[in-house]
Parts: sequence; structure tokens; C-alpha cells
Amino acid sequence: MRYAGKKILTMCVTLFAVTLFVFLAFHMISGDPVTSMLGTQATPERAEALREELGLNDPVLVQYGRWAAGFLKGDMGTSYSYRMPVSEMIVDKLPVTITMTLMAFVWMILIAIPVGLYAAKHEGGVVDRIITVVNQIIMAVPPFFAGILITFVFGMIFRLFTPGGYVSYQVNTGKFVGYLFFPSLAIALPKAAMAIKLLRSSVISELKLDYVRTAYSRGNSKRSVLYRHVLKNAMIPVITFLGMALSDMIAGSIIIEQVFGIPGLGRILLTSISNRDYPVVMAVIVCIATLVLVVNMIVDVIYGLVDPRISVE
Amino acid sequence: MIRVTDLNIEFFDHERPETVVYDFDLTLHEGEIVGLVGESGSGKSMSALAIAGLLSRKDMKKRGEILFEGVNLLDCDRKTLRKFQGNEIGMIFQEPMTSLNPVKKIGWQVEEALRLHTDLSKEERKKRAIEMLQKVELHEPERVYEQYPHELSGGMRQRVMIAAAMICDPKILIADEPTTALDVTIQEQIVALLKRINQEKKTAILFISHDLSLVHQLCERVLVMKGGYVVENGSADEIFYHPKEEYTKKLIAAIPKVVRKTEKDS
Amino acid sequence: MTENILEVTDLQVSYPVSRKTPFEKKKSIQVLKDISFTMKRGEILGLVGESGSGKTTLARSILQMIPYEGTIIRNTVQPQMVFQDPYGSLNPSQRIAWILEEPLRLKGGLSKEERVQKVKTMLQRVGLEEKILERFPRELSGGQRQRIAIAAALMLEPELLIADEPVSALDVTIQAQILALLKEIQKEMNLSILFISHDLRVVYEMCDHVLIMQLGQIRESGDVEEVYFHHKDPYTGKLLKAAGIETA
Amino acid sequence: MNWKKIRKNKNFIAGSILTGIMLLLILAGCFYTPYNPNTMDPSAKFAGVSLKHLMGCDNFGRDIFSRVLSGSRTTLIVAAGTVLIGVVFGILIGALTGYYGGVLDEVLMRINDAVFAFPSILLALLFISLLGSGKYHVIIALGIAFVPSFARIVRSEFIRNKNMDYVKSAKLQGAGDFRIMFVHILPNTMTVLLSAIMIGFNNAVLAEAGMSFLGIGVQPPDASLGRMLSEAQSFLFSAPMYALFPGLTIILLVLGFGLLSDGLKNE
Repeated sequence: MRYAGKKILTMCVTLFAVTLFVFLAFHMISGDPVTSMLGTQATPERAEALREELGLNDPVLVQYGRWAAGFLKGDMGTSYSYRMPVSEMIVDKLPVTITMTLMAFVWMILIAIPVGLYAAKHEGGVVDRIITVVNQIIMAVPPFFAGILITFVFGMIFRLFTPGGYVSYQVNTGKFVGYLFFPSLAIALPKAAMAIKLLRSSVISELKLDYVRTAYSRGNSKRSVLYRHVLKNAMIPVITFLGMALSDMIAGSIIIEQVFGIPGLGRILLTSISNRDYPVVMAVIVCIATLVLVVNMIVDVIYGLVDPRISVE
Repeated sequence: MIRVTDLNIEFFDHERPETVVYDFDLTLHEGEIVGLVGESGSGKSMSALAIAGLLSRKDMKKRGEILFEGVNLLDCDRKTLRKFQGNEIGMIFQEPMTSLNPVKKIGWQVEEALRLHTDLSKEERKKRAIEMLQKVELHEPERVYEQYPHELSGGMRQRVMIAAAMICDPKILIADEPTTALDVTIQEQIVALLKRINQEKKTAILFISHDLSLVHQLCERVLVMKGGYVVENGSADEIFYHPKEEYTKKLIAAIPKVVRKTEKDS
Repeated sequence: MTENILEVTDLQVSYPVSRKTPFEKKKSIQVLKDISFTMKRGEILGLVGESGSGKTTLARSILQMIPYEGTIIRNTVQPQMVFQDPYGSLNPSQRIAWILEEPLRLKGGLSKEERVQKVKTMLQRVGLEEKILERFPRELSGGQRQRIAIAAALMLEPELLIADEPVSALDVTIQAQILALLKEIQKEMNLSILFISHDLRVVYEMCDHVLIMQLGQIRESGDVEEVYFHHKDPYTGKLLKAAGIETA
Repeated sequence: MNWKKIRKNKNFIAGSILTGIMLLLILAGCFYTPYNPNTMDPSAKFAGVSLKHLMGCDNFGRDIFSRVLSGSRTTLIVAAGTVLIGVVFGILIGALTGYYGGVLDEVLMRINDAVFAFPSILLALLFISLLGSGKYHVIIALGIAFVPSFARIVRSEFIRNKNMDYVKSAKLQGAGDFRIMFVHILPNTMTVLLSAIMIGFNNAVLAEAGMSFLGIGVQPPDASLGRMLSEAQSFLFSAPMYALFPGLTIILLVLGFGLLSDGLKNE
């Protein structure tokens, strides 16, 4: 419990550092919004008055504090280009990104764990070798190319889904999830291949350790050595990887959204980057960063539960 | 009780086959402690693992016979072998640090053989495990039961290993360098513990070690191995004080003697 | 020449314990307590103790590798050290020739030819052939590696050598050879050796004087003969008995 | 390394051959491409695979083979720049923090972990939105994003090595800190580091392609595999080959480096 508390504290500190960095960086490049807001009517006095009104004359840290406090209350500022509150835009799109990433995560686990265990159990066999080779190739496929291939094969040849036929979750949740079926697969495939490789090698190297010999000496069968002794140990590095993969997939969803024409956080982020719509860019990046940090924290806590050596330190 | 005849083990690890144990013969009687001595690479551990049924690699070829209760452990099926492992034949290893599963509680590991070989209920198993932990002279066995290996010292871990190996009252205990990784005073305690178990339960012990003087303290009979062969075989005193083979003499000469220098000089 | 090469008075070493929160008081564990002894030039001093007794910490403080309180007077150039694990003490990515030349390179003042000549002489002294120079440490046996480690330690011609369990990782027959080599070199070079070991038999064979340590303190010290056959401290007796040495 | 061991190392052999062929083709592409990668030829619009156009032509009638060659070159340059920045700073940070430890280590590693926790593509996006797009900005953005992973690897190798006895003997022989770090310890991290560099190349190729695919990476007139893929996507139904070739090129590049990395690990 103490360990979990420590991890939550670390997460908060990191989150503070990240948001501060993002704020300062954008504060520096975004220049003076007053000039663009007033346009031709700008006089030094009016500009100064507006600056005072917007709090731009306060020290940077105070401005950061105000921004962060607003963020916590759900006020993320106003989009320059859409002229609407950023929070509304994000609340609308966040479920899309989260659903897609979670589906991809489930895909990854469903594929990686059985296949990885099978390959490790039958190390050196024909199936294991085929898995290894196929794996090596799949790992090399960029997710967006996997997306294009899936669009072509399943969308255009087998017509299992309509490319570009995205349905919003507000309209029809079932169809929404159905449409995300293939995009999430595209995100998951390369990660699943990496997870298979890691799980396989982790199990194989665990099987060589002394405690496995001890387990055999007590009369365990191969099966019970694998499931009752080795699996938990072998999962320790895999858990770290799964966590990293999950945060990678959150970011990777930005690209996959483009491939499948899904209007999620990625779409907003990209349009805002090209429009220099900084409040939106900042908000999206901070949101994704928070998601990633929460995922990392959860992984750390699970890690502590699985490995008794960690929590004691 | 257990009779090993003509055991040969060959490896195919490297390009050419490599024999690591040649014509190994051994008979172990009830309640006997036999020592197996040799330097690294002599084949002593390999022979011990073979007797415990723990050599099952594909790149290995085994010949000969290991007869235990009328069954040849070398070519019986795995299921029969498993019935003996942990139940009739227990084993402890050199590194108590790595020989225990790092993510499982001590209690779980100690009672594992019971879970595999008996129909005892959970509570009975726990009772037996705690009794066993007490027998190997661990303080606060209830506490140890709930602990993880990394929370114990090396000596304590080796006691846990012994408790786990002895929980089904096996007829044979194979101890592969069980004290090498420990301090001398702890080593002495572990050796005393093994002696006591041997006397109380009439467990036969095969004690593998590189330390001839330690084997001399503990064992009645000793086999000396070199390069895969048993070079000498006899009673411990005979081998220690009147070695016949050149190699045994060399081994004994290599142990520094603690004799008063005044006597040495005169 | 009976001057003391090493005088240790009231040596104290403690390690800080990591605190759980920054608000806790600073705590530390004392690992060496009131250590005082002297070592004569040209002698082999044995240092015996079990793990956790502080033998290695003592060696490190003599080598000034860790902070300590008290005084350590070293009447010598920088002592050198031979370690227990002969694999870890040789740089795995370098050839033997490089490893043996490195101390001379660091000292400077010698040409390449002079360095090579010195290396070759030293190699002969530890009983190895020249062809070994082109090999990597991983290609050598444990005994050969330990000979190289001894050679490397002697390249700078130290007067004091600290040998930390130099033969514990070796088979008994190899162990005997390395011990013989150390003794021979010690006589030849009038070297002083601080010989750290947990093995009472080996210490008896090698040393003139001995210190028995337990939990950071010296329990008993003196002439080997005296300590082994007329020990005053019960702990010494316990150690001797555990090692199966009969001194009655 | 000895030859016998290398001959047995299938990953290393396959990786070397694949990477070798790809690098040769790309190098040749620097001096000669069958067509100018940017010349449009309306008559050859969507031309199929033929001896004249090895991989066919795109929607503007540009020769895909020539564009793939020039695009892979851009990709490789970006990857090399990224890895270079990552390795140089990674070694410096990793060596200093690992060797000295203490407060410096605490602080740098906290920052490092925070950056490391971030998916590199997100970090690169952040930098691009700050700096603007373009080849050099991509290199800087990805390079910074890659520093932490190298720093971590180097640091843990340094920690492992600094407690080894050979470092202690070097100290006793009078070697200074910098000599110990870069002459004694660094060569011992090479196996691990080389393997990490190969993986770094992989990730850099994938990240660059991803960013160019999003249109915020390399800008025209520089050809880029990612940008080609994003253009090809619109014509996926009518000209699937247009998407296939750039995609395959990325796969082959990544596969080669991946195999090399595995091979080096087994060394």
C-alpha cells in the first residue's frame, strides 16, 4: 500500500513537471495573443488593458497556476479556430481514443499470451519456428501500413467493413465498436508480435533457472512447472512491456485514426497543429500525457503486486 | 535400497559427443550417508542429477540402470518417475538463493510435495509444513511460512530447502554441495541437521561435495570421482587416511594441514 | 627492515542507511568498530572472518576507497589488490597484453618496447607462456586468470598486496598451486601480503600472523600458531571446530 | 567475434544480408535513379509494374521505384541523425549518472524517466508543434525523444560494470575517472549498445514514416516513404501497388535492423 502511495506521488510530481514544461514551451512560442485578438484596432492602451484583463502581465508561474487550476475544473480555454471551449471538443473525442486503445490492448493480450506460451512450450519445434519467423516480420510492419493492408484486404476485397464508414458512439454504440474492430487490430498486431517474442524468451530463460530444477525434483509435471512456477516469474518483464505498449498504443491511435478516418483526439491534434491552435494542442497533449502516466502508474502498482521483492524496498 | 549400475551419460551439446559420466556404480542402503567427492567437471553433480531423475535434456544420452524399489528410474515413463520425485527421493542444491521460487511464499513451496503426492487437506498441509519448518530449527515457523525467499538469510533458505525436500519423508535425500555457499559456522549447523535427520528418520543421504574433509566428517562411505570416472571407493577413514589412488592422494595433499609448526620443523 | 608497513589505529567505518522519508533522522550502521593493528614489512597477515564480518570493508578502507574515521598509516606506495573472482577482476573486453600493460601506461614514462619487455618478464614469473598475451580473459581457465590477476597487481611493484579470498573460487588442486605461487613471489620480492580468507586451513598454511574478525570487530589476533593452538576467544574456537580443525 | 559463431548465428547473417542489400540499393539511388523522382509524366499515370517502371507509377505519373529509393534515403538520413543524437547524449548522460550516482543521477534519471514514459511519437509531435515541421526538426525532435532509452541502457550497464573488480583494480592502478569510464567500461557496453542502436534505427524509421504519413514530418520536395503511403491511401482501390511498395520497403528495412539486433544480442 505504501508502495502504491509512493507511485501515485511520483506520478503527480511527473505530471506537474510535464504540464509545466508544456505550458512554458507554448507560452514562449505562442507570442502575444493580444495583437491577433485586437487586429487592426490595436492601440498600445487598449492592448495593455486587455493584457491586464487576461492576466498576461502576471508572472509566468502565476499564469501557469491559473491555467492548471482551470484545467482541473474542466476549463481548458477556448479554441482559436473553432471558437468553442476546448473541453467540449475533448470530452467529445476522448471516449473514441480510449475505446480504441483498450480494444487494441485486449487484442494484444488475447493474441500474445496464448501464442507466446505455446511457442515457449514447444521451443525448437516446427510451429515455434514458424511463429518466430512470422513474428519477426509482423514486428517490422508499421501500424499504419498494417491499417492500410487491413483496409485493402478486409474492407475492399472481403467487404467486411466500409472504409471511412465511421459511426459515432453517440449515434450507435454497437456499430461504433464494430467499426473499431479492425483499427484496433491494426494497432495491436505489431505490439502483439513483440509481446509474443518477449514472453517466449522470458519463459525459456526462466525455465533454465535453478528453482525450476527444484520444482521438478518435487515431482511436478512439465505443465505444472510452467503454470504454477514459471508463469508468474516470466510475466514480470512482460508486464513492464505491456504497460509501455499500452502508452505507445494511446499515441499510436493518433496515426491509425487517420488511416481509418476516425475523428478522435488525433484528428483534433493534427488540425490544431497545422492551424497553430495552441490551446487545443496543449490540452490534447496534456490529456494524452495524463492517460499515459496513469497507465504507467497502474503498471507499476501491478508490478509490485506480482513481484514480492519490489514492494519491500 | 537404490542400486546404480553402469551409468553412462553422454552429451551432444557441442559438435562432438562428450561423455561426462562413465560406468558409474553405486549402492545406497537404508540409513547410510555416502559422499561423492570430486573437483569441478568430475561428473559428480551429473550423476546425482541422473539419480534424482532430473536429466531429461534431449541432447543427452543415458545408459545403465538406476534401480529403486524394483523400478529402473532411467527408462521408466515420466509419470512413474514423478511419483518417486519429492516423495521417495528428495533433493537439495548448492545455491539456496536461486533454488527457491522468488515469487512464491515459503509455505507454498515447503508443502508443494504434499500437494502433489498426498490427499491432505489445506489445513493439514499447513500444519505439517509448520512442523517441518520447526524440525529444521527455524525460529517462528508461522512467520517464515508467510515470508518470501528474499527475506531469509542463506542458512535459513537452505533449511527451508531441506524442510521442503523432507516433508514427504523420502527414503533418499540427495544433497548437491548443500553447504558450499554458506559460512563455516552455518555449514556446521546444516551438516549437523543432516546428520540428525539421517539418524531420526533413517533417511539415506547421498552427499556431494568438493570438500574432502567435510565429507570425511559426515559420511561413512566415499566415492572419489575424476573426469567422469569413480577412481576410488571405500570407507571414509580408509580413503582419508590411506588413499590408494594417486589422484586421491593429490586431493588430500592439496588440503592445507593444520599441524603445529614446531612439530613440523622437528 | 622490521619497520611497520601498515599501522591502523581506532578505525571506524559506518554506512548510511537509506531513509524511507527525507524527514527521518539520518541513521547509519557501523560495520567496523575500533579496529587497531599493525603489519610488519615482509609478513603475510591473515584476516579471517565469516561473511558480514567486515573483512572486505577493512581492505577497502586501507586502500582509501571508502571514507573512514581513525588513522591508517601506510609506509608504502599505493597497495594493489587481488580479488576473489578472477573473471570479474580482468576487463572482459580487453586482451591479456592490454590488461597487463595498462598499469604501466597509466604510470607513464616507459616506451612501448620497455612495457612489453616488463610484461613478458612478469608473465614468466607467474608461470605463464607468452602466447596467452593475445587471448581474452574468457578464454583462460580459472587458475590462469588468477595468475594474470596477480601479475597485473604486481606490475607497479607494490610493497603491499591485499589478496581478498584469492583462491576461494578455485578447485583444491589449483588452489594449492596459486598459494605456492603467492608464497614464492612474496619471498622473492619481500612483499607484504594482507591475506583475507574464510578458510582457516589456508590461512594457517599461508600466514605468519592472523586477525580473527566478527561483526566488525577484531576478536583475536597474534601469531598463527598461538591463535590456533591456544586461542583465548571462544569465537575462534567455534570457527576452528566448525572447520573440523582439531587443536586439542 | 569468431567466424564459427557468426556462421551459426542465423539472425545475424539474415540481418546483414538484408540490410546490406537495402543499403546498397539506397546508396546506388544517391547517384542514379531510373527517373527523376519528382518528374511527372501524365502519360504514365498509374502505369503498372513493367520493365520500364519496376514498381509502376503514381497518380502524377512519377516513377515509384525512383521515389522509393529517394524516400528511403531520406528515411535513413533521418534515422541516422536521430540515432546519432540519441546515442551521443545517451552515452554521456548514462555514463555520468551510472558512474557517479548520487544527486546528479537522481535528478537526471527522474527527468529521463518522465521523458521515457512518453511515447516517442507524442514527444515528437509536441516538438514539431513547437518548432514547425521539416526534415531537420524531425531529426531533432526524434533525437531528443530517443535520448532517454539510450541513457537508460548505458546507465544500467555502467552501474553493473562499475562495481566489478576490474574497475576497482584500474582505480588502484591509478586510472582517472574519465579513462575508467570511456576506456575501461565503455567497450564492455558495446554488445548491448550495438543491439540497442539497431533497435533505435528501427524505431526511428517507424517514427519518421509515421510522422510523414501524418504530413508533419519530411516536407515536399523531399520524397518520403510515409508521405507516399498517405498519398497512396486515396488510390488504394484503383492502384494497390502504389501503397504496397513503399510499405514493403519500410518492412524490409525494419526487418533487417531487427534481425541484426537479435543477432548481436546472441553474440
